[in-house]
Amino acid sequence: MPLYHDDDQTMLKDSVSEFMKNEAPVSHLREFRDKDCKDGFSHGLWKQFAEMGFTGMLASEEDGGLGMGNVEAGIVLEEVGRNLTPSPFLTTSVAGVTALNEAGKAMRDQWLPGIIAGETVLGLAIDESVKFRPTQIAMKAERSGNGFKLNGRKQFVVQGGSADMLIVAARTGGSAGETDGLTLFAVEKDAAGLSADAARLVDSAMAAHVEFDNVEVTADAVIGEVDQGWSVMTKMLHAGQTGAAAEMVGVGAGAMDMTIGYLKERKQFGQVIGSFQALQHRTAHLYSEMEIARSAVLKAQQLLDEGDKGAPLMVSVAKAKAGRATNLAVREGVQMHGGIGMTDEYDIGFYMKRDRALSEFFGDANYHANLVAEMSGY
Amino acid sequence: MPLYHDDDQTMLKDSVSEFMKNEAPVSHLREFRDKDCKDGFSHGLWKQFAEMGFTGMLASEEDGGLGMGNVEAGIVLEEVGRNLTPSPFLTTSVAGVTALNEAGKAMRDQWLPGIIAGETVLGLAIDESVKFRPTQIAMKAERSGNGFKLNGRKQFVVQGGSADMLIVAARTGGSAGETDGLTLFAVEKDAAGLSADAARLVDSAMAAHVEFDNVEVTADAVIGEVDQGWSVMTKMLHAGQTGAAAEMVGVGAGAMDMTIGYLKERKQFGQVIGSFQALQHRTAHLYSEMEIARSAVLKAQQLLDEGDKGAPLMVSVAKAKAGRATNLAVREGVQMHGGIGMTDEYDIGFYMKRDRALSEFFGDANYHANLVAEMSGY
Amino acid sequence: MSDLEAFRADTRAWLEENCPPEMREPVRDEDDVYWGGRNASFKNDAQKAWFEACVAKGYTVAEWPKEYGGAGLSPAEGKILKQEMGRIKARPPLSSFGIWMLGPALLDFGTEEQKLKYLNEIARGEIRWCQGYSEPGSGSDLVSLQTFGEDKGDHWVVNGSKIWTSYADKADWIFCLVRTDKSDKYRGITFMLFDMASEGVSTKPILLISGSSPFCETFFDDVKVPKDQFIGEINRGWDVAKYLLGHEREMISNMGGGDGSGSLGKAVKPMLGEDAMGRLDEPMLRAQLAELDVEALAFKAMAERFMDELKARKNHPATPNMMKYVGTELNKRRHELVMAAGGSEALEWESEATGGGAKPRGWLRTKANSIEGGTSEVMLNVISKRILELPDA
Amino acid sequence: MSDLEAFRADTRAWLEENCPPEMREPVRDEDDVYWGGRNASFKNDAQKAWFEACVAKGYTVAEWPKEYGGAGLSPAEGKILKQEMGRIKARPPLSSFGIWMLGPALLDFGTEEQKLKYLNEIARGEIRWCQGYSEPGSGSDLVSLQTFGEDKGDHWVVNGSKIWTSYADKADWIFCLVRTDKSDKYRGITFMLFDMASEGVSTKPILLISGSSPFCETFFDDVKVPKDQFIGEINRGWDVAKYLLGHEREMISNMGGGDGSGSLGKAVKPMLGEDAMGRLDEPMLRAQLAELDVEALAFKAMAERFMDELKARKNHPATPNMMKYVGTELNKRRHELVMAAGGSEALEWESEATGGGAKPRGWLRTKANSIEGGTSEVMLNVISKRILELPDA
Repeated sequence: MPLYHDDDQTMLKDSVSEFMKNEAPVSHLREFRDKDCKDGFSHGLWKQFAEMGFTGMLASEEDGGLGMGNVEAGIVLEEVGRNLTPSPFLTTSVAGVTALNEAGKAMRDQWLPGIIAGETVLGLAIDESVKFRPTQIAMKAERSGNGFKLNGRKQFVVQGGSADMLIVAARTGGSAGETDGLTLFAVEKDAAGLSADAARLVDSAMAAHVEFDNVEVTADAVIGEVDQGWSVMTKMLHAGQTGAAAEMVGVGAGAMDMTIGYLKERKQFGQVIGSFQALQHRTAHLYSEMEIARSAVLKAQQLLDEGDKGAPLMVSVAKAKAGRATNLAVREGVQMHGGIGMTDEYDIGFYMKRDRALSEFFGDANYHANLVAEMSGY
Repeated sequence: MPLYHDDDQTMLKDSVSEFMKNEAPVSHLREFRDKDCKDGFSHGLWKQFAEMGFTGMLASEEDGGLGMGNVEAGIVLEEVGRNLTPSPFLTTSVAGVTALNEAGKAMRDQWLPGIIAGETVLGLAIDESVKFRPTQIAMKAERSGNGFKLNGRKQFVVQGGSADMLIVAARTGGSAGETDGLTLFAVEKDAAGLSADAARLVDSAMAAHVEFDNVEVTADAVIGEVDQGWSVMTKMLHAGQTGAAAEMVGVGAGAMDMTIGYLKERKQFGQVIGSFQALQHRTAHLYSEMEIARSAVLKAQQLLDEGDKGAPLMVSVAKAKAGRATNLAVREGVQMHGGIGMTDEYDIGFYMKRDRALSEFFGDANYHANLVAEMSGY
Repeated sequence: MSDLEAFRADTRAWLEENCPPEMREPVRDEDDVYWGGRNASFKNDAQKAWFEACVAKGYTVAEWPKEYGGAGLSPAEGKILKQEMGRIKARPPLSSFGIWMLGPALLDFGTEEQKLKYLNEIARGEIRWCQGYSEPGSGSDLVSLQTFGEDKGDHWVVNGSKIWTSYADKADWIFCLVRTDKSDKYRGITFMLFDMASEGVSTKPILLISGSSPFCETFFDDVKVPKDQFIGEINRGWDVAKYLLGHEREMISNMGGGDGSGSLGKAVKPMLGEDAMGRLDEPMLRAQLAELDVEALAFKAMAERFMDELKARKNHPATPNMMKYVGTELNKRRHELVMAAGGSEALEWESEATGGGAKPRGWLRTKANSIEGGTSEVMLNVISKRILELPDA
Repeated sequence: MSDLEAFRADTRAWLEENCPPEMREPVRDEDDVYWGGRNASFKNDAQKAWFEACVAKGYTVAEWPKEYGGAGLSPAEGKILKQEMGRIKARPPLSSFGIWMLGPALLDFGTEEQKLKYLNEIARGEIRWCQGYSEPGSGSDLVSLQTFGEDKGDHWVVNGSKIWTSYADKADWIFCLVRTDKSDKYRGITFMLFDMASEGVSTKPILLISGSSPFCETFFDDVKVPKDQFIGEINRGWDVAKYLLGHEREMISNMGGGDGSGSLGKAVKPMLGEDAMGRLDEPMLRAQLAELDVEALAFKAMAERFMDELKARKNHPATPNMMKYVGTELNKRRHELVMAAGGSEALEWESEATGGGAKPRGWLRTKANSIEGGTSEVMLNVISKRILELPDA
């Protein structure tokens, strides 16, 4: 498969791009931020995502979805990133659906229709400390009657306050540091003993600290196999990581384009500042970095879709490289805008904020670079 | 003490600068390189160093030296660096004399007069692997009669082939990784069982692999206390590290000045290339980096001379920062010179080569940055 | 005992007696800083006592001459006072743009009459000043400013607007660059002083990406300024401004890593944990923190050298530009790592647990460091032209 | 079975039969590379057999038309041949600037007569070519070249000198930019071809900081060049040169990290050891190696995308400039880390144990990557102007 978008994908990209530009540009984010909306996204827009067919892209046709892959999801995410669109697409339709695709038919029937219809939102309850360390999960799920009793705390559960269901990673065996003994559960948000405390993030998204106080779930709530949650979780995380990387590429490209536009307009010392060679070289370097990141992300998407055994390495490369490149894009963006870039009134700061949040999501560039070293054997 | 050279030091700097420029400029290095000289330095020049009073700067006045400190030695080393002067000054008169200052009177009387007279050269036999890891020394010195028997291999013994005496770090107790149990020995180069195999380095200096095959030394050969060599060695290494950092600052400043000179001369596209803003900003950044490095090195020298307990941290900061900054200076130097900078005929490449060798000497920037983290407790 | 040693002993005793324990605590919020001015009030008695003791001793502006409200200390004595205050962590008794910015300009360019009036007011914290340099659109090209003062004989009528005027909404007076001759870009600017209570002056706070800020936009609508309220010469205000910019950069140049804020790696280790080797349990981050510590400690040495050389007048006059460039870039880098170490918790923008998002707001605020007071790009231009003497294009 | 599948099967069988086992070993030194030319000799029978088999099949220049000595393969077939040769690690049968540089220019700009003659000679390895572009003093500003061809009716008389002419001392012919009109910088250059055995041509090898090199200085002292030995049009040689520079950058752009050289961290671990956690026992270096791997693998993806887009003609025409910039900078970075990992042993310049200083020489050689074929600075200029469309000053 050539490493570029084929004709269908290019058409999809055009229509997604048009949609986001019209329905959910940066002004949409600003509006929701200024409204102090407690969900952090628009349910109306989420419905529109459904009408466009985005919500169920990754669900199988058998389950009512489109049976598409990570390349297609990445196309949506890049535009989401470019427009800083707030939505539960990454958590629900990319990571969440990827996990549910590994679940039994009953669970799929329970959750996928609502997701596909743009009515259901999922949250991912993975992190237990300030950094992403999935193998270190310690939260307990003890056998209790026919099911399990969950106790513990999760944090950085994006959209955790508005989610209808949380995918919760907990330990049914083993101990922190091991991959065996982890189990994934689908926990409904109104389960007794579950409480979520939502906090606004720097990018205006909402993320919750979630407390599990003897939350009882039946054996049917298990996604995949008991103690073997690592395998489902890995699939879910790879989709989420690649998706976050794609969104970051959109964020970086959006910030870069806005900055290049500014460089062509803004005058100082009687010259358009884009004519200053020092800024030209830095911008050209930034462009190169973004192109490398974009290539790595597309490669990771393709390898994941092909089920290639090299995919995990490339997923980490993509998340790490997108992290480094987009961080550069937003830093250069604010700096090259000068004073105006520091004002809330101007949009470039939003890009810096979204980049910051995405960089932490599913492991930051440091986490993934370290994984690359580990996977490479050193 | 203010953090700049006082009047005496400024006078010293002027006279050293004049001396190096006249007696040992870069053409001197080239001449020795082209001669394929097996010592890697000029014994005649070493005599001149003695006449100038450099060789015994750090020896006490009681021992016939000048009783100066690391600041003064650094002044000589910066000019050595700037002129790429090949000499045994750093190993012999800085690190070596610092170690000998901790020795008993008999040993000082044995070695210092020759050093001060510019007749004696020392080598430091520390490294046992390709990287500097002094705590990992494993070479054995076993008790044997009244003295010790040394067995093992050392490498990167700069001027080890021409040295009259080697300062050898070996283990009389403890095991690799421990600082207790190390002992420093003064071993004469014609000791039975000692063989040195000299190799030319990238910067045209000579360094030896040294083999110790049952080399017998008496108890009088111990510098400091048996098993407590770490404390003498630490002093020696700190002087060597700070000295190497000072020399690197000279190398970096020399490369930078040569490059700035070239930028003001070379024309491309009808303009002096120094007028291109992209190069101006890179050069201004480089200048800033060199000034930071210079400040760190001076601070380390002063703290060492004051016996301040903060000295070790600053020594590592100085070696690390000088390493990073000078590496930048030589890379920018070659790149900004363009094709001509790649030719052996032009001097800028010599700066890159010397920087490379100095960066490895007494621990590279990575080694010292890691030490900074360790000393800071993380 | 040398004179300086005696001075140190005296100072130590005086501080012991006059600096209340509450004034030796770190500054926690804006309320802990005393800015003076017409509408100022003290947070508590300790703040008031400390301020008044310092005013009486001349220690709000210790190195200024006594006749202008200072204590007339020599640079060496001034350094000792600073060291001794640092030792007991004494808070500055008075924070003031009058002290930091206007004062130095007055000392150099003011008439004796101006010095006696304004410097004493500043020293006693009676008048709070703000600075009116930048304008919307002027940016790095400061001399392109458009605010115009029309000559009306005994007064000017000033129209225009300024931006980035810190605390303009709280200041009593402004020192302000105003164009008084449109025919000459550099030699057509006057350095004016006027009362912010004048008719026609209004201010509007600026919201930053980090949240609310002391910065304002300030508007002048037919503001009358008497013709004797300027410093230096009419149409030669750029000389004063340039001098002050250099001075400002000297001040700013000490921030960022050289502020004794200590090892970030050490600070975050308890939160992030350690690995089996006792190292911070984030190997990549640890490496970045180690490099940061190297940079920060090296920069601190340069800041010390810079201050020492400054006192001995050994600096190249453009050195503050380099210090400003390096210091602000380093501070941005530090805060990027604060965020990386803080992880998801450092993303929280308003939560109580995070002090209302202190980390992300602090991080975003640092992004202005390399813009305000001269961008990094302008600093690099200055270094390359004035220090390295690279030619113009 | 599709046509392409059939072609793959045939190719595999043909290679199995015709590529001797010795030709499937990695290239160890210069002798293992066959460059062809008048004075060429084969290192061994296997090299000769493999070369001759390829010539007969048209596989020295597989995608060139059959009438010019190629096999007339489609791009898809060409890719399969490359993949299959890669699979068995077959060496290229012929290395040649004729194939890489002159050939593409001839295919685009040559007359039918020129193509038939020169391309066939190249395909059969009969004539070894070198390139005469740069001059001492011209540097990045290539069009400032001074070598002059004086029009003498039926021939030019060429005087001047070229630099960085790789293997000029071994080449049979040169393709060379010569000024034929001094009044027009761009439209006064002719792309000439001539025999290096002509009277008045001399060469001198250039010693690099990395040691001896294939580069030469080449001098022309009244060299007669017949008036029919040029490509394109007289005085329009810059068009051909520009086309070739783009082509050259395409080739160069694939180097550096994307060459399948694998993880450096993994390679150096056995030498440097591991810590208690099984990590490379140099924590700072490990972090740098991890970043390098990220960069190298990401670059490899970009190189793949670039080649795929190139085949589908989807690239911006200036993309090779970006590839060249990124690839060469990455390669320099890789070799800095090779040196850091190699430690003191990697400093040895001549010792046998270090392969005669292979590491330091290789490291120093990479420093030219970002200079030769267009400096990184020129690449950044091109990206900013042609791709990002930033304005001229």
